[in-house]
Amino acid sequence: MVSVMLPLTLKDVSVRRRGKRLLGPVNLTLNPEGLTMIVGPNGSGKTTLLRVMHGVERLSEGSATWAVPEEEARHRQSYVFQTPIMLRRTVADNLRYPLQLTAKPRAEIEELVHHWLKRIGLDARMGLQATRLSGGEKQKLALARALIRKPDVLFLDEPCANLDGASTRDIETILRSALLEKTRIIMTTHDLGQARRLAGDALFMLHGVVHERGPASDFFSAPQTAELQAFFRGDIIA
Amino acid sequence: MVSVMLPLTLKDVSVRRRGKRLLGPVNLTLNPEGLTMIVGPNGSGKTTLLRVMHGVERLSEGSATWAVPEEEARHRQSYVFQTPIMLRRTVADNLRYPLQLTAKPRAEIEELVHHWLKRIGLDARMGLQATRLSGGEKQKLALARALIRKPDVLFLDEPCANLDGASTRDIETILRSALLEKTRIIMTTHDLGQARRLAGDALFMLHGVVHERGPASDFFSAPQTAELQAFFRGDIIA
Amino acid sequence: KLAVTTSFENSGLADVLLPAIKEDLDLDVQLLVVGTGQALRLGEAGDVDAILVHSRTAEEKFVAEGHGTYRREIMYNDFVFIGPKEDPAGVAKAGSAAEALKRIGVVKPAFVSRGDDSGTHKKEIALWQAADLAPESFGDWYREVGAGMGASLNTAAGLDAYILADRASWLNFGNKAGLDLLYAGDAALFNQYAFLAVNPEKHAHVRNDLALQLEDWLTSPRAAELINGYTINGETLFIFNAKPE
Amino acid sequence: MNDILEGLVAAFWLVVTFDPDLMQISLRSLQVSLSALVIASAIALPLGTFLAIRRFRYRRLTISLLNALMGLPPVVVGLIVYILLSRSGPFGVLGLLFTPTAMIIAQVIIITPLIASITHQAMRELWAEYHDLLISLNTSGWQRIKTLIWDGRRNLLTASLAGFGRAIGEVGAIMIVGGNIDNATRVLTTAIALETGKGDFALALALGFVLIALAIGINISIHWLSRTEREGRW
Amino acid sequence: MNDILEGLVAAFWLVVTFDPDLMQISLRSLQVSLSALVIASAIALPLGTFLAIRRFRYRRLTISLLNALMGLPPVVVGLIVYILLSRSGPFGVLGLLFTPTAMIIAQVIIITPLIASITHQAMRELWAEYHDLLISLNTSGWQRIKTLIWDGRRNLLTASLAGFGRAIGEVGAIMIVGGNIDNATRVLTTAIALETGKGDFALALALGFVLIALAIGINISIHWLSRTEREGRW
Ligand SMILES: Nc1ncnc2c1ncn2[C@@H]1O[C@H](COP(=O)(O)OP(=O)(O)OP(=O)(O)O)[C@@H](O)[C@H]1O
Ligand SMILES: Nc1ncnc2c1ncn2[C@@H]1O[C@H](COP(=O)(O)OP(=O)(O)OP(=O)(O)O)[C@@H](O)[C@H]1O
Ligand SMILES: [Mg+2]
Ligand SMILES: [Mg+2]
Repeated sequence: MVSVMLPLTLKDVSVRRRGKRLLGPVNLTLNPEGLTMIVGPNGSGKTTLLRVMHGVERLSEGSATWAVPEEEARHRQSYVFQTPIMLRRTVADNLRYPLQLTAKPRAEIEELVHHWLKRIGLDARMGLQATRLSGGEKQKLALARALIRKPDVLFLDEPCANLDGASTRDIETILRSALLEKTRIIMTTHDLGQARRLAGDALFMLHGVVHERGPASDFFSAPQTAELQAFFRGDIIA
Repeated sequence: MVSVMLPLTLKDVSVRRRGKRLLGPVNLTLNPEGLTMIVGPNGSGKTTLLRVMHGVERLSEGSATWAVPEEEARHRQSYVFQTPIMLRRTVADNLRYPLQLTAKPRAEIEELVHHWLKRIGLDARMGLQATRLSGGEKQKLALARALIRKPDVLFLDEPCANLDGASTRDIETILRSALLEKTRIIMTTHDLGQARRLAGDALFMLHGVVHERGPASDFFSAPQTAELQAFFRGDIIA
Repeated sequence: KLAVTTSFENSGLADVLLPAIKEDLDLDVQLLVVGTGQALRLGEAGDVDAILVHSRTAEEKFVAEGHGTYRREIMYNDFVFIGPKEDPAGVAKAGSAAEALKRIGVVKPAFVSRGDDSGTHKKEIALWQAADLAPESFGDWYREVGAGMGASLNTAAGLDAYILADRASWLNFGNKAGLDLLYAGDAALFNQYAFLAVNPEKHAHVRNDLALQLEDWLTSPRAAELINGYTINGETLFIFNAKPE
Repeated sequence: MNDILEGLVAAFWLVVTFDPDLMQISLRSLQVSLSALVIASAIALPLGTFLAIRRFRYRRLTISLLNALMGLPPVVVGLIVYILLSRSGPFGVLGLLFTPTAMIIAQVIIITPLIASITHQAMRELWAEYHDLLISLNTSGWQRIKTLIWDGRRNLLTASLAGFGRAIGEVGAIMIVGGNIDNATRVLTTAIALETGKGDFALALALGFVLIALAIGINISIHWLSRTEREGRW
Repeated sequence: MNDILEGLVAAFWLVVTFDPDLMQISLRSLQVSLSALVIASAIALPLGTFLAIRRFRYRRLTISLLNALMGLPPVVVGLIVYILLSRSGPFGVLGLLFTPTAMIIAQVIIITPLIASITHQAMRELWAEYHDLLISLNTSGWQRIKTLIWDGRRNLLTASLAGFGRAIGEVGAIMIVGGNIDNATRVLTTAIALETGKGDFALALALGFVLIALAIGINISIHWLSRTEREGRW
């Protein structure tokens, strides 16, 4: 079943900090289905855009609206931050945390936690303080913590940046099966191979605005703007 | 001129935490020249090994010795951490910091700082709090802060994980020119393409030990062990 | 520097005397307001030049140990019994201090004792003994608060209790609440203040010259006039009784 | 100087002979200060955390006020509590004046701002770290406060210990509202003040040393219990 | 209750008439407490930071001790300083007793452990963050302390303000070593204690309100100057 939360509509969104415009103006509608991939050079505003959609970044202008009331929408999204945020608890407690917020029965919580610990290969680490995990392990844990809530919409900010090849493939498999269950995914990546493999449609961010957008088929094989062509070549864009 | 600090010799090195062995036993000698690439799955001990070499991780057993006295060796190395550590200062002050520790003349400091700000494309951000930079920008700043000291030995822990294609190429160029000036580089990466492009020799870490080692030519084209072959295929290794 | 007891400071007499001393002798007297015991200790240590207290036995001990050369009586005031206006023990009708205490001993109303070894406290103990009563054997109604005169009065006000106070402190006290002066006048209640200069042989740095100047002034007719003339609400507080040398 | 030595010796004797008076007032000191600490912590920890996480209009002003209240002079607190609890005051009917309860009330007022301020400061860092995650997980205000207090409990130790220290060493307020009544409201600090007034410095110091020893004992046992440093992050 | 109102009115009049006595003792209060604060901070900030970064054998014990010293009863500190500075004490020749200097010394002793403890707690977090980098850059111990104090200065504000609060509201110790001498060592708190003893609650409260207003004023101006919240991280 397609999520009733979408479409998400960004209208004239700008984010300014100390007089500088980091993002915008952005006008954008996200359809109910599929995976939207955001690419662009460092500092182009990908993270900021993702945060705006998720509602954790204060808007300076414009609005971001879901198809359902905001309070309801907030419950059904998960976000994996670019730098994983670990609660100062054990690995297992990090996974338990989002479930405990919703007063689920204990047995169900434990079952889910164990399922996901196994799924990301951290069952041997479950008693370890999450802050001590290796870079890649933290990223996997953050992703599992996001998925354990079974969100309708999932935001991922470079979820595979520190992952090895096998883990990356594994995560991609997880994402594909989530897509099949109609989870809406919006993610960023610097791995253009990954972008091609997963994207349904794609956005190219540059200097805080959406520079080019299109379905994956056209976007990657026939980029329209000179800037996106340069980006795919790996050239520096002025 | 080749650095007099090397070779670095690790002898029977182990790192244990709460009874668990995270690393070792490792016996290893690093020659004075070139770039050593460390690869391996998440949690295999790459970061731990790098930290041991740099001397920021407490050894449980064994020893790591440079060719010069420890105090001298410490001055000539730089390290870029997997999660960049930003001083809570402006971008420019972050670059200034290592130079200020050494009582360099002010004018020289400012010149170097401006050179590197330009080099990593953050001159427009120089007055911003470094903690507010985007993920990729932080990584570039951490790298510049490491290079600005002109170290003899440079440790890099996945320096390009959050970088876009152009920045990655740019960093690789910087590393190549550093190699020409005989800087010794030891780094980790999950980007096997990058590993192939840069490595002089390579190490494969697995479960805390050096599972395979060899010059880049053999290592990548003719991996000896089944595990390394599986790793290159992107398979999960038990 | 002169160490004085809290009750002297609370009387407000200092505010009259100090400016006059400044005028006559061009002397800035610095008052240290402390408990009697602490005042004596300050003198022993040579941290003050003289002390003005009211506890005869302690003073004589001070002189006997050579910390001061002699004690000079300056003036006296008197102690008064304070208690709740309703006066459940009927202290107001007593004929003597001893009788007043006996009445209290019978009715056992709340009674606040200084309990701090001060001159006032010692006097109170002596009065109980004179009334053939032993405070140690009293029950809960007898509260030893271990505090200065003002703090004890505050406590008594809070508890609606009886208390022995010096007249000066009582008159100057602002938090009278439900309390009233119930009995006064027995000669046993007189309270002698004495001046003791710290022995300069023990402490070379003390300003004995100034202390002596001050002593002369305090025993002079001018001081007598000021002390006897000091009133609060029309009541005389102190009676000058220094004997000329 | 001699007094200090004498004080140490006297303290030693008081303790080894299990002086019953000393036991009584020490226990009362502990009882009053620990009760005040528990109550104040129950107010101040959530309050300080709340101030760290919630942005409202007069937040900055509130924090300045809280910091300023750390400077509340105990004597003034004592006075105000005295006036409120006195027979003629609004809470006079409760008959709390000159009881340990009154002392606890005064101490709670004194240490709450201190604990809340330190809590606020400690929680600000942790909140900066957790901010995005807790907002993203759509936690309620109360859930955020609970999470921060729980995960930052090691950092809150200093806040509580500072509050306890201030409470156990305080004398000005409890002298006024407790009255230092023998066998009823006399605690270590008021006893010290009394002996000082009497000029019995050795005894005053002896009691002081007992108090300090008590404070050290409590601190070491708390540190030991919480294994603060063992669970350190590095 | 009336007393409290009267106190407010009296405070108002004292202030608007620029009562010269009030000015004098308020200034002396500020002078003593701020001097004590500066000296104590100069000791406690590096000390607390040092304890956060250096691991040595008795570190845990030292920290417990420091926490316990937060509970040093002011009266005891006053007594000890008195004994040391008294004419018959070891530092008697300096003639410091009953001077503002003596009061500053006593306050420094009282607030240094408090500031150092809060500093230690605040710096531990920052050190956990900076640890690897500063070790990697091969900084000396002193450079580390300087870096942490500088970058953590916003967090140290609470430490200093807590110290200032404790100093300005303190009365037990400075009463003993300062003597509350009119025109020489009388400060707001000792004046309050004096008026309380006289039973003049309205005046005592008035002085108390002046003191609180002073503390609030200082806190707000410091906050304003340091723009603590504006430069916040989010
Ligand atoms: N307060 C601020 N003032 C000025 N510039 C800011 C401020 N905060 C952030 N920025 C800048 O805003 C830009 C947007 O950052 P954002 O994190 O969205 O980039 P990104 O596309 O996610 O980059 P990356 O690929 O490196 O993660 C960055 O260049 C950053 O330096
Ligand atoms: N105190 C500890 N107790 C047990 N295990 C620990 C402890 N600290 C770290 N580890 C584990 O040690 C392993 C080594 O981590 P390390 O950071 O060296 O891995 P890595 O190869 O760099 O991984 P990545 O590619 O994800 O960065 C990790 O699996 C981590 O979970
Ligand atoms: Mg980003
Ligand atoms: Mg790593």
